[in-house]
Amino acid sequence: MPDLYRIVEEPLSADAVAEAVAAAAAGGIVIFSGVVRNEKDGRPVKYLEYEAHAPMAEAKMLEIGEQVRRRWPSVKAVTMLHRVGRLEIGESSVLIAVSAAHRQEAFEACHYAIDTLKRTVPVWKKEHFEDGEIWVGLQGG
Amino acid sequence: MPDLYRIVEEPLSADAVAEAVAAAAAGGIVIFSGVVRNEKDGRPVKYLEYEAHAPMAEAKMLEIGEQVRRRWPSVKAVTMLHRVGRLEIGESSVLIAVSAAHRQEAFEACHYAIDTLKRTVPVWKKEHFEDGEIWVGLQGG
Amino acid sequence: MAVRFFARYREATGRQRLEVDLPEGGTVEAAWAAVVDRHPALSQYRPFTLFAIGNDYVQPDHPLKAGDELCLFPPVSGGSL
Amino acid sequence: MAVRFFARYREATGRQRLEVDLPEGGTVEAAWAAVVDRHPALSQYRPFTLFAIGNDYVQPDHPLKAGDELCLFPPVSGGSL
Repeated sequence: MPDLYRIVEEPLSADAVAEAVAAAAAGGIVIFSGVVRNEKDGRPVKYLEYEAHAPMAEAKMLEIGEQVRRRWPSVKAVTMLHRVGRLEIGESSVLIAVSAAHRQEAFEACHYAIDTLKRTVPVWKKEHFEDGEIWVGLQGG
Repeated sequence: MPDLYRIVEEPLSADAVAEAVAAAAAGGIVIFSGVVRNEKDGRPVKYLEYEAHAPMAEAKMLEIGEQVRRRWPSVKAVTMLHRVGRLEIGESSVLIAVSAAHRQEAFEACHYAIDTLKRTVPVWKKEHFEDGEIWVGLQGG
Repeated sequence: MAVRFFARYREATGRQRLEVDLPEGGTVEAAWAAVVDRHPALSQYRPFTLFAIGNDYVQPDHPLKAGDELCLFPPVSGGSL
Repeated sequence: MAVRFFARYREATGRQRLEVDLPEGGTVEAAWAAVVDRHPALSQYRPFTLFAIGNDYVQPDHPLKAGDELCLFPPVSGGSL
């Protein structure tokens, strides 16, 4: 089961990432999904646009996966997908799935992966409101 | 978006539970999936059978959901599903999804929910090997 | 009153339910003794058994009422059946 | 050498790329100065800007080579454009 790190334009599927990491020896899978919120600081959001430096983003996600495997040896597989383009309220912008023999490690590894992704992976979002837009990126997610 | 706590016989879908908890104001969803492993202490597993005291199991899962909401106020929705009957290697036996405004709380709440489910929800599994079976249940998962 | 068996206990006794006669105010512990009278193979599991009535776990000294269904939950793990 | 703009910078400059002339061994900082010469609106963002070449972040004193493409990553947040 090869690990997978991709910037994609299509809608993300939790079932697909769960299947991707369901190594036969894994006991537990933890999935994080980042979802487009309907408001930002009380202002209603209409939709979002995501932009990435795709090759570097994929390389940075691979680095995170390698860090995860060094730090949590019971991890069996890691998948990280980030979507770009226009996303509507309630759609998933990022999916991270980690399978491990022990669920404690799966939780810790998945949490570490999303925290690190937010700090280091070059992806930006533009929040569209009724009366304007704001760019947010990297640490701002 | 009502919370959902069910014992079911059908295959579990991570997409379905993600959708169930994707309250429009949620920023992050954490999902735990327990997967049937292909071995137990080095012995190859053929398949598993799960049995539950279904009404009590659903009541206990609801209790866990109520504890989660009291302890992590940013939690928006909780879904807990446990499958019973015969499950093959790699299939999901339990799915817990928690959506929250802050991902830290979603991780903590989901982790707490699966740990507590393993201790208190009356579900047992029978592991079928080539040369015998073992019942495991409650704290043994 | 009724006793209900799950998982390993269902298989060990070959049944899902058993009716036992208890005096009014008899405890869970007394019901267990009546069950073991009929199915001595269960006696080894006593230290590991959990008891429930309705949707709640109960202690061995819990008094039973008419109409209660006492659920016996088997221990966590163990050898092959 | 080439400079590439992302997100807010792409919109603020109206372009994805810019060619700048730098002496051999010029630094990221020198490239930034050349960019701001052409697009003064970017100057306010300097303290928040991240720089990358290839798939790696680089520091302002990093020397550029012929053929490098310097990526300018905008700051985290801010007012409406």
